[in-house]
Amino acid sequence: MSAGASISRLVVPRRGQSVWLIVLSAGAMAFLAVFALALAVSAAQLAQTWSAALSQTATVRLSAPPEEIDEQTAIVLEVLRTTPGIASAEQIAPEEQAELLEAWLGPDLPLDALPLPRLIEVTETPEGPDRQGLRLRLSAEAPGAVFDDHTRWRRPLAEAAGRLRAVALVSLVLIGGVTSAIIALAASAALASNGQVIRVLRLVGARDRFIARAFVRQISLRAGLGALVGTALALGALAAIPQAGGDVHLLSGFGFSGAGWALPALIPPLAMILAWLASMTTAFQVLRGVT
Amino acid sequence: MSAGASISRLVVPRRGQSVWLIVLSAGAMAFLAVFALALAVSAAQLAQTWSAALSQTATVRLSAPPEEIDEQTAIVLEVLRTTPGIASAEQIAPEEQAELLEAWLGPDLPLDALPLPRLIEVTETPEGPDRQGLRLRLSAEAPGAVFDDHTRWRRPLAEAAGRLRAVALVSLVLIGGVTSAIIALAASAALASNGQVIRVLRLVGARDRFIARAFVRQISLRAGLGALVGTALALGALAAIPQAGGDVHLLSGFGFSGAGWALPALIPPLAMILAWLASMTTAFQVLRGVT
Amino acid sequence: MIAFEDVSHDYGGGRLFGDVSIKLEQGSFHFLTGPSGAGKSTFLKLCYGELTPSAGKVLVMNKDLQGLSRNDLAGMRQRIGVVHQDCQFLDHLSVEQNVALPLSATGRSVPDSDVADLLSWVGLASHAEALPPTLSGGERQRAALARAVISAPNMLLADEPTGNLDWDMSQRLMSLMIELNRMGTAILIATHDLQLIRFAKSQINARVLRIARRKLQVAGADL
Amino acid sequence: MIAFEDVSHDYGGGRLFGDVSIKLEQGSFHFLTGPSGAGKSTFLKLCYGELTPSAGKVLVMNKDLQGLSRNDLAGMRQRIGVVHQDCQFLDHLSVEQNVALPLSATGRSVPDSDVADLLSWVGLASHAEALPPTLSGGERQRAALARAVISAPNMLLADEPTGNLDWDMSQRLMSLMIELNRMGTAILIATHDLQLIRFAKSQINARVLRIARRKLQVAGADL
Ligand SMILES: Nc1ncnc2c1ncn2[C@@H]1O[C@H](COP(=O)(O)OP(=O)(O)OP(=O)(O)O)[C@@H](O)[C@H]1O
Ligand SMILES: Nc1ncnc2c1ncn2[C@@H]1O[C@H](COP(=O)(O)OP(=O)(O)OP(=O)(O)O)[C@@H](O)[C@H]1O
Ligand SMILES: [Mg+2]
Ligand SMILES: [Mg+2]
Repeated sequence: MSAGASISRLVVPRRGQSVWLIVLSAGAMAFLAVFALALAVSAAQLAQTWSAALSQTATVRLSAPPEEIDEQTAIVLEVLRTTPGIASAEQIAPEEQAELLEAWLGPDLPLDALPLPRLIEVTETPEGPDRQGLRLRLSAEAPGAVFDDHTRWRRPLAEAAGRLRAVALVSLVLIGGVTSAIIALAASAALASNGQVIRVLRLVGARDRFIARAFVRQISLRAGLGALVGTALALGALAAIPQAGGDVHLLSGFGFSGAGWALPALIPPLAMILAWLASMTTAFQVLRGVT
Repeated sequence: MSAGASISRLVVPRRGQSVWLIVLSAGAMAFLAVFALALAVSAAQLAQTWSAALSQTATVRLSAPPEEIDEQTAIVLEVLRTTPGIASAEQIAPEEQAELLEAWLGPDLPLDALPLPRLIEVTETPEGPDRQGLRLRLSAEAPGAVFDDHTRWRRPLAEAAGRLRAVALVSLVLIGGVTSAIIALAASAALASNGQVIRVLRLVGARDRFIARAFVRQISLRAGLGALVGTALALGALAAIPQAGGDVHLLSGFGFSGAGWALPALIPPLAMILAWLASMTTAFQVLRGVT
Repeated sequence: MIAFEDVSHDYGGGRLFGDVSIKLEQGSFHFLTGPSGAGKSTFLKLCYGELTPSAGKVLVMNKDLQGLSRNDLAGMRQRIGVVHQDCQFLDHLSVEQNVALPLSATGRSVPDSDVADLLSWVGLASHAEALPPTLSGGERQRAALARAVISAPNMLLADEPTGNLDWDMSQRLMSLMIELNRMGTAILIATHDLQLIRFAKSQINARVLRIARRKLQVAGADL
Repeated sequence: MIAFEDVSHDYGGGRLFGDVSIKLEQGSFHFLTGPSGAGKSTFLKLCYGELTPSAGKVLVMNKDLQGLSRNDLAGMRQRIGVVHQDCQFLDHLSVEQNVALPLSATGRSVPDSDVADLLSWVGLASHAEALPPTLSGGERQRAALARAVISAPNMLLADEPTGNLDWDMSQRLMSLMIELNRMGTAILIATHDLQLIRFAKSQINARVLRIARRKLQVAGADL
């Protein structure tokens, strides 16, 4: 048995361009896969950042005569507190509000003297509230309250991030498919160009399983090796891309972060499994064709 | 001569997996190249949109005692007009300003009675002004004027778009390099697995040029064919991706638009040229090795 | 050993031979002759299942070849030694490893001394480490014969095993095959070398089959 | 035609033959014999430049082969017909197209009638459309000979051209080569078939070279 295993490693020629073709294409595909993966991960992260920054906050603006404002504020806060989908609601302190307005009004305006509307910052839960219902309740209970959920800012950003992630995922699937196809084809090229090896092995009474195993082992090892090198190179290239500084919060840096770096480690074993499946299928198909 | 040309088409076997390998890998690479190209084009467009929306506008806010405000406004406008890098400067009409403030202050505020600062909208030329110098001049001539160029919004967006474009371009270069390598390797596999063809042709006195031409012609035609099919499929896939609606302006749709669709038409001829160079080099290298 | 029952064969074109019924018994010695292109190699390929006949049945060790699975066919081939007309080897393995292949590729152990003995008998002792592409035409044939007999098969099928060999070496190989036959191996040799047939007949009881005019005939003592 | 000047050859290992000086004149007819592995094929490969000698010079048509560029070597080969011991073809072209290859692959025109005549002379008229892998061993040799002579070469080098052929067909091919020789083609045939040599010597003035004990000897009338 051990002699059989060792000879099965021997019977397939080690050299041959088609073998290098497998290493190279697996490596190239792994390289591209790492980039696509990084794009997908970054896009997902981006979408999350944008959601967190924009989608889960809203503002309620309340204008009312000065004598009613405190009462109405309490009513609005109560309404918000009892609305499912709202995590918290807090009145923005007058100083903070003044700061926000300074950009438009300048520091000299006597804000204290003005009948400024109250601003209430609302944090939504991930599911979010029933916005239409909330608006109706607010207009019934506090006619001066206006609910603003930043929709016009949020939608395009979320859509863009989603589209980017979709493109990256489609690319990943494509790369996987193309890799399998190339490896299957390279396997069948390797087998076809070794027609003499197969004929000789058949002649001396070797079983199909033995012949297939020898080829499949070699092809999937090469594919795994290629993918390993390709992944390593891609990770090196990614690490070399300068990351954005700390003050950038709207678009995070391209690449992996933290535990995300472990994700591409899946690529080489995955490539090996793909190669194993592709070459196994091809090998038995070719073997059935040769007499 | 015509017999020679036709026979050179004959001498290389039509079938063989390594030939399909060339078609498939050229096709796959073209497919990915189209996507990377689309990403690059979209990123460039994105960067431009964002630049146009954000980077070329700025605001000057002017606070001054009511009796000086008209005079100072004139001074500021004069300063801006004489600053190189500023395309235009216009005072925002009070009604417009009121609209902007409504979001924060509500509609009930007696804006007319307030000593609101003046807002001047500035449009920069593509080169932009010397911001530091402009700030100094403004503080000297109109101490109540503040120049706000939206830097903190603009920088991260521009950086993100730039990074996206860089990734896409790197991917394009990578795909080109990998394609050439795969085609060169496939060419040398095709030549190596046709050792008998080369030996026979040598034996009957065929010249190296004749042998190389036969192989090179076949390989580059296959690569061109593969790239053509891959490009067509990729364009089909791109066209099938639903585009963003008209109201999205911050992030434009992914893919090509208008004349941009002509860009990927360059891929198949480019692939053929790459294949021609790669297979030519490889062919003569292999031929020098075979006796 | 091998029995043909009403076997005909053609390659889609004209018929090569028809209605062949013959039994090659255990321990028998047969020559197969006939003009070039008559179908000698085809006959041999039918014997070990590389080809299936257009009509009729081929039984090897009492089993119909057509009913055999790929695995059973492989098992059967382990008991038949074959020398192809175009001797093919694994070009990246040494002559020694190629000769040992019928044992090593089927998980059987390879006694080094057997391989060395056999190689020196066929005059290839000094080429044990050589790669097949560096062998001369005659050396390939000798290596192919060594490979065919290393596993002590029940039957040896040899297609023109001496086509590229000088007379001395041909005699030497023939002696080896006669020796194997005496030890019980059934032997079938396709050849056009009448001198070789005469040499064998002088030493052993061999029958001559001849393919001519689309028929398989058993030749008399007229050679 | 071909001249060897003090030629020795070895493949890195032991020397095959040394100090060979011989001239094969235009219109001459030579046989080359010797035991298997003596170096007959090697000698032929030296003649048409597939190998370069370890020492000494090989002149073909008064040109030193070692000084020739790849292009000149190709041009020279167009005037030498070669039958390899292992006949290789372009497996995807028909026998007819393979036979015509020496002309078509060098831009010369191919008279269809010549190809057909030649094929029917070597008994392959019915296989003109066949693909080489479907040919029998002897049919391959005949196709290879046809390919070697289609371009009316100045010199024909044939390595065991009748190894897989029956005696009738061998005689027929030998007659073809004798005919070519009478028309001026120099011929060198490596063979171990003494009967064939005798047959040729009965019809034409042929000399026999023999490689033995690392030397090239010119055999006398002792065959
Ligand atoms: N795969 C095939 N397809 C079609 N025809 C074939 C095939 N194999 C062989 N033939 C034809 O069948 C005939 C017999 O071939 P075979 O190889 O059996 O002859 P043979 O008796 O061994 O001849 P030789 O002595 O020349 O080796 C030949 O004419 C050959 O062209
Ligand atoms: N490329 C090579 N490398 C190393 N040794 C070689 C090479 N080619 C041939 N030989 C050795 O050189 C010797 C002579 O080979 P060659 O083919 O010339 O013999 P030959 O006289 O034609 O024999 P045969 O009659 O068997 O064809 C053989 O022992 C062979 O093993
Ligand atoms: Mg045969
Ligand atoms: Mg030889």
